[in-house]
Amino acid sequence: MAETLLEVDGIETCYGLSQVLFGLSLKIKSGEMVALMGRNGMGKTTTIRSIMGLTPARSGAIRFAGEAVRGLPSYKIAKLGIGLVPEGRQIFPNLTVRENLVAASGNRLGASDPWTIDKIHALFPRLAERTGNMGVTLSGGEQQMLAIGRALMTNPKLLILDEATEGLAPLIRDEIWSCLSMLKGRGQSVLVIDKNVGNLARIADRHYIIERGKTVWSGTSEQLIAEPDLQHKYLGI
Amino acid sequence: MYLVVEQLLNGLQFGLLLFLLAAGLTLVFGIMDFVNLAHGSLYMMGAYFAATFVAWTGSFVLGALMALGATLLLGIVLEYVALRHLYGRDHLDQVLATFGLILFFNDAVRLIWGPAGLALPLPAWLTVPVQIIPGVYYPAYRLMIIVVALAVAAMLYLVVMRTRIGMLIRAGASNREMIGALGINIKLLFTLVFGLGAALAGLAGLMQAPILTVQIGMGENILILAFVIIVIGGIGSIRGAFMAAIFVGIIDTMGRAFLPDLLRKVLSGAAASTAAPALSSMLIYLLMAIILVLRPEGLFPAAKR
Amino acid sequence: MMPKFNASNAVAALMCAALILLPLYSAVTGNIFILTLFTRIVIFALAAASLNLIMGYGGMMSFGHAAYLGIGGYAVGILAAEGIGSGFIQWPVALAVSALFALLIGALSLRTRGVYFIMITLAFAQMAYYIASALSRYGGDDGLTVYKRSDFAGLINLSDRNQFYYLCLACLFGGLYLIWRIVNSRFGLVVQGVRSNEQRMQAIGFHANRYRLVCFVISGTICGLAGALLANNTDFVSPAVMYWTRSGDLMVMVILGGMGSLFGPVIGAIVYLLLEELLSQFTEYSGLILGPVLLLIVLFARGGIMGLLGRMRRV
Amino acid sequence: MFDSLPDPLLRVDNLVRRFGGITATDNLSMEVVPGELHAIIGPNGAGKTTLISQLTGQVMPNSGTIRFAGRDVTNLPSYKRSRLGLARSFQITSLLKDFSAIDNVALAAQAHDGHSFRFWGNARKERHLRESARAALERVGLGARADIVVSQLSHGEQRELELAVALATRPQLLLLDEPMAGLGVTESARMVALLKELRKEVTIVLVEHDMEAVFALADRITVLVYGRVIACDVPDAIRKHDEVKRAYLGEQHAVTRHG
Amino acid sequence: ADSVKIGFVSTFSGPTAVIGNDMRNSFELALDHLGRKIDGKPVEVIYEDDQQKPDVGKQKTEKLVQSDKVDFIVGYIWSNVLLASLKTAVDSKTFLISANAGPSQLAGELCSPYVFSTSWQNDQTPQAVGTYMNQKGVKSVFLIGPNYAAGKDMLAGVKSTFKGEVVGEEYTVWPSQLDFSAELTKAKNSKAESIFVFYPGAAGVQFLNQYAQAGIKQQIPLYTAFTIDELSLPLQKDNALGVPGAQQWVNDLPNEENKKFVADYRKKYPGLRPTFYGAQSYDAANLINSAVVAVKGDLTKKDAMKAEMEKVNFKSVRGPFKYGNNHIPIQNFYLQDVVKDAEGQLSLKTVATIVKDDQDRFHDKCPMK
Ligand SMILES: Nc1ncnc2c1ncn2[C@@H]1O[C@H](COP(=O)(O)OP(=O)(O)OP(=O)(O)O)[C@@H](O)[C@H]1O
Ligand SMILES: Nc1ncnc2c1ncn2[C@@H]1O[C@H](COP(=O)(O)OP(=O)(O)OP(=O)(O)O)[C@@H](O)[C@H]1O
Ligand SMILES: CC(C)C[C@H](N)C(=O)O
Ligand SMILES: [Mg+2]
Ligand SMILES: [Mg+2]
Repeated sequence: MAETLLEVDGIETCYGLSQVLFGLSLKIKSGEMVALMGRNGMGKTTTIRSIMGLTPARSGAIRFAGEAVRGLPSYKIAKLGIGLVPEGRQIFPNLTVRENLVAASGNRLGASDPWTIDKIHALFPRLAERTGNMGVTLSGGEQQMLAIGRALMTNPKLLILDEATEGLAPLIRDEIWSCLSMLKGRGQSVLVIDKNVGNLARIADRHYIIERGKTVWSGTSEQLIAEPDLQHKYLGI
Repeated sequence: MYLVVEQLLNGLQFGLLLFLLAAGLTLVFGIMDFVNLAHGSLYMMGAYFAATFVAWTGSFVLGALMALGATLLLGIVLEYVALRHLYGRDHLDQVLATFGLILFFNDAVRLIWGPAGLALPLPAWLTVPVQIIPGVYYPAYRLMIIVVALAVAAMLYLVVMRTRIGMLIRAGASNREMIGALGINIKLLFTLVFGLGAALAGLAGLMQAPILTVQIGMGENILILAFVIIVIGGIGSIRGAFMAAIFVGIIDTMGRAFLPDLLRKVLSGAAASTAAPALSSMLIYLLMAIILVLRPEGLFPAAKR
Repeated sequence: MMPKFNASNAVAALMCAALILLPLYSAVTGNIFILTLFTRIVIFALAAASLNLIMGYGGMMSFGHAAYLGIGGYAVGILAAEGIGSGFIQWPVALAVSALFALLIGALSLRTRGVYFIMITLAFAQMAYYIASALSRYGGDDGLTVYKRSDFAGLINLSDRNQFYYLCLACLFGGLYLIWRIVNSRFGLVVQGVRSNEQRMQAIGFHANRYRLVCFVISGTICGLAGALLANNTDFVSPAVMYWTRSGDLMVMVILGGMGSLFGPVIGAIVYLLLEELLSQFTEYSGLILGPVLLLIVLFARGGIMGLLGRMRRV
Repeated sequence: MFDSLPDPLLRVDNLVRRFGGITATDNLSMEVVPGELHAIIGPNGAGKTTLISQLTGQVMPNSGTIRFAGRDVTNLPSYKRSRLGLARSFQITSLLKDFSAIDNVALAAQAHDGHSFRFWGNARKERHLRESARAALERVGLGARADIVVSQLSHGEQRELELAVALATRPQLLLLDEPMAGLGVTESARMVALLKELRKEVTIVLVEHDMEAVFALADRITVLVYGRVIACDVPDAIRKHDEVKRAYLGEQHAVTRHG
Repeated sequence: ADSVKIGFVSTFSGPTAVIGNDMRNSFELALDHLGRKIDGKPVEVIYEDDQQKPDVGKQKTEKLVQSDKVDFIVGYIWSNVLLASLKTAVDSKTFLISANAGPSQLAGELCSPYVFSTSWQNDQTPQAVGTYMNQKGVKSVFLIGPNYAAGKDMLAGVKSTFKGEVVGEEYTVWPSQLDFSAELTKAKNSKAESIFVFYPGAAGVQFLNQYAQAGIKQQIPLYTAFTIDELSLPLQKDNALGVPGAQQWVNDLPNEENKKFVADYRKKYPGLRPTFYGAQSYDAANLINSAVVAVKGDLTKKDAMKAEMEKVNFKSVRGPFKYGNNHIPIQNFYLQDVVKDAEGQLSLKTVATIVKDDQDRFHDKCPMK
């Protein structure tokens, strides 16, 4: 089996005085695609913010690519090879589409076939049409495309997508899913949050379900599909 | 006719001097979005450093270079010790903190250099008037200010608008968290940019020192003009700041040159003498008010560049 | 609302009590100057409180608030110089002119937002400053001495230190009460909502600028009152009260004390002006202390002194 | 569904809006009749949000007219349209972040109530404002979170609050810009149920990329591509529309039927 | 009282703090010379900084009168600061001795029994310059000065005596305007035969710098009042060479008091040289001394002190002078020039006496007789 790329072990995270994560753990192996599921407000985004060091975890351990990263500033964590498509897109409004991509570009880990602006444009032709526009003027879906493109431009070892298909048209959404399958095919590790359980079950290898800041279930896609009451209990389906 | 040409040139030169000061502020305030009232103090420090180093070394150029290095360093230290904690904060917190720095620097300078102010003498080759068109002489040093300001404008525009560093600075100003999540050490970058801004303030201070002397509080009134320029031009727009600086310089100078005579035609002598300097100083603010009423985001709003 | 008991309310209550008892202290100790000093502080506290109304609650960062100090002051000064000494004329005129000026510059300035608003209000205040400097009949740059304080037909004697102090204090408390009612009223909530998210407020049916403008005018009028008091206190008005550094001082008082808290500006005014006065007593280099103190307050006390006190409740 | 369409509640004629070189709304005309739930779908960047913004007045059209309830509202500012009964939710959440959830909604109720130039009484103690705000929160499932400050609500909860705010103005026409976006599966289902209930009371225009929801809810669907209407019909017809399949739906949604 | 309390209001911060410092230095020196006692009583001096702002000066005056209850208030560099502070001092019947500022109002309608000057009335010095320009046969002049009380007095002063044509008159914003290029360009193009300026403190340095750099120095000669002094000279350097000014006191005036003053000043404050500001402050201390001694320390005898001061019963470093009805000195004015002295430093030198026993032109307007 491939080596572990990311390991989160019993982290606890708070916003000010309110604790959100209560000893959450998860693991991603190299080349694996893992989904994080749970209802609104259960702590999915917080988990990701803790991994990235944006909202540092108060206790527990986080290892990425063999290094302990809890407590490191977020840029150092990102430099180790994590690319983030954050919730709410967070593109740079005062940069053009092209500048958003260029600012992010980098191939720190020496990927053999790195992403380029042209490849992003091929993936999202809409962005090519808007290349000189300011980020702030893009439509919601265009911003989402840009956020994905920007994360890819860092050529990460681990790609994290937090609701990356929110607000995308069905066709594009399908394209993103097939793009993710394609990336997975190339050995890209992915951590994904999405509400589309059907698609996740189809392409992700393993799943974690979060409930009130703890992982309450984990297993493979087959196991997930095999236990419909699980979905009912935790995801409300 | 010569009078008008010469006054225009005075205005241009004054405007470009303002631009020099505004240039560093554009970086720190326009682009990094940090309201730094202490920019005027750095300007003052630049002048004091230059006067001190020029006196030590006996060379204008060498002393000026050392002063640039010193303000760069001072800016970096200031940022590292205090100001970096204020980036994400409300503008008004920044106002209060840097206002405190003004008070501090003014008294620190008085303690170190005394209240008298210093002189920064020019080398002989810069003190002669130059004939620019037949019959019109212009002080060589003022011409040099024009040249330096143009060079700074070009450099700044290229770095900020055309390089990846510039993009990162702009991106970091709008969303620090995200730029960190992309693997960029924004703290370090901002420290360096702040230092550069400080060095530019120092440059402005030392450039104007031979004309206006070196004294405590020299940065305060002119700082407001620098803010005026940046706002008229559109915050974050270097091109805007440049145009606005020239505009303000010329309006101000022309007002001082011609308004008194105009006023004397309508008012009594004494009333006109009192009113003229006040009203001509008012022109800049009138200009700013008019521009902002008509274009609430300045002449070149950064988003629509 | 019954105010909860916590550190900041306790300090506010103590402060009010101290302000009320101050003349007693002054009489007992024979220290007249402390009364003079606090008269000034109370007047500036009123001005700062008015600025807090638009800045702390309305999100309108006016960098030209000192203009109203000048306008209120010149209304008194000019009328006095022209032989109209009655406060029943001077003061209403001061308030009316301040309100009008606020209406005019508010209407123009509110087209802009953020730093642009800061700068356009600065521009108008500077224009007022230079216009006052241009009035050679009223002293121009050198200012205008007010030889007689406003005359209220024997009702109250402004030249009596104690009476004048209490008048100023009454104005301050009245102003604070008014502001307190306003910020909790329907109008006040709309103004604060507009500060928070203008687009949303427009979309649910509020004409944002109309509320902003009314708030701006109320604030300017209160500050105009402070200006009338100030002219009587110093027996002198000059353009300098309108200069941007004065507006900056007012801002500093508000931020120092705590923006958006009712008593914040009062504490800010007291601390700032007292520090200035005390430090200059024992060192010539007061900036070396005052400057870093301001910096430290910003770094370690978010929300100014009131913010700091507010957090003490938890510990 | 409607044999003879009643007089439209909203009528848009030849609307055009350009941004620099882009024509975001391209000579667009459409109608919304009272009581219907009218969905607008289309690829990203087709101009749906821009259209909503023109209807509610955040964006002014270059040309064309908008009539609402028999009145030309093309040049009215947004706050006036809101008072006429047009309410919207925002695709990118737009709330009063430093206010509690209930204050957000109560302010909307206050706007509908008129009389906001009251300077004296304590508005947070006005019972009818508080009560109608609480009711709107309960409706979207945020009853228990009423006193939480918005910035501390999760993304999904904020999306629900968006709707509550729009509801509290008691609109005649509710324009919803992607209300499901950011909602979890449970919450989406709850939202669909809520919209099913709401459509009995108020006319709704729904912009949404969640096709399950759209096909479950819509009476009619308008499809925008590059700012133009390429189709406007009942859901079944849209599902089969070739051009719509090609430009927007893809195959998956065209073939599978959802209830 | 068992001590003599003196309040001293001057500028101790900002660019003109040098002037305040010089005044304080000289005042302290005078106290040293008096043995730090007046009529056997210890002297307490409270220095207050007016920041060169009228409102602050007024506030500080108020503090001195109300809180410190001083017996005398001394100082005031700036006419506008003095004018703002005057009412407070006069209302409280505290003696005010202006050691510099001499606004025309003070000499005229606002004169007061409680106010004395140890300097001059603003117009007098420039009047002397105007007279000197007449002597030199200058035909026309361009006037430049700051737009405040003293600036207006100064330019009016030259105009009242100068017989040639005034081809232009420019006022600049005070004290913020530092760049005079527009005014210099106008002066140059006006074809005036001479330029007169009044720019005290650092502004004087800036003006001379810019005047030299613009190359006008070679074309149009400059006349000044209060623009070149021992404080600005080290910064003006050669730019000041050959630029004349007038003064009622110059460091080389050959009387014994002055020699002692200058020598002891240089001893007590190494590296510094006294200025007219200091000389006037030194005189102020001695004026106070004379009054207190005359009433044998009974500071309540205000009338007697006033009467004593009117007699000028002390030896001024400028040489003997008298008071006019308005308590402004009637005194000589000298032409001063910049020269290299024995130590190789630039210094000021008395060249000639321009006017003798000059009385200001506003004394008729003063109701005191
Ligand atoms: N900045 C914040 N301050 C305080 N509490 C917060 C903050 N952000 C989130 N929370 C709270 O933390 C909890 C978890 O939020 P989180 O954003 O991680 O949820 P999520 O699972 O990503 O939900 P969603 O699907 O709605 O995005 C929520 O209850 C939310 O209210
Ligand atoms: N202020 C603006 N300046 C320039 N272009 C703009 C502006 N606003 C929108 N656009 C452009 O207009 C087009 C339509 O945008 P709009 O937001 O209406 O799309 P949308 O249909 O809502 O898309 P989505 O489904 O992705 O939200 C987009 O291409 C966008 O880039
Ligand atoms: C420095 C001075 C000579 C000033 C002048 N006497 C004044 O009143 O301001
Ligand atoms: Mg989330
Ligand atoms: Mg949209």
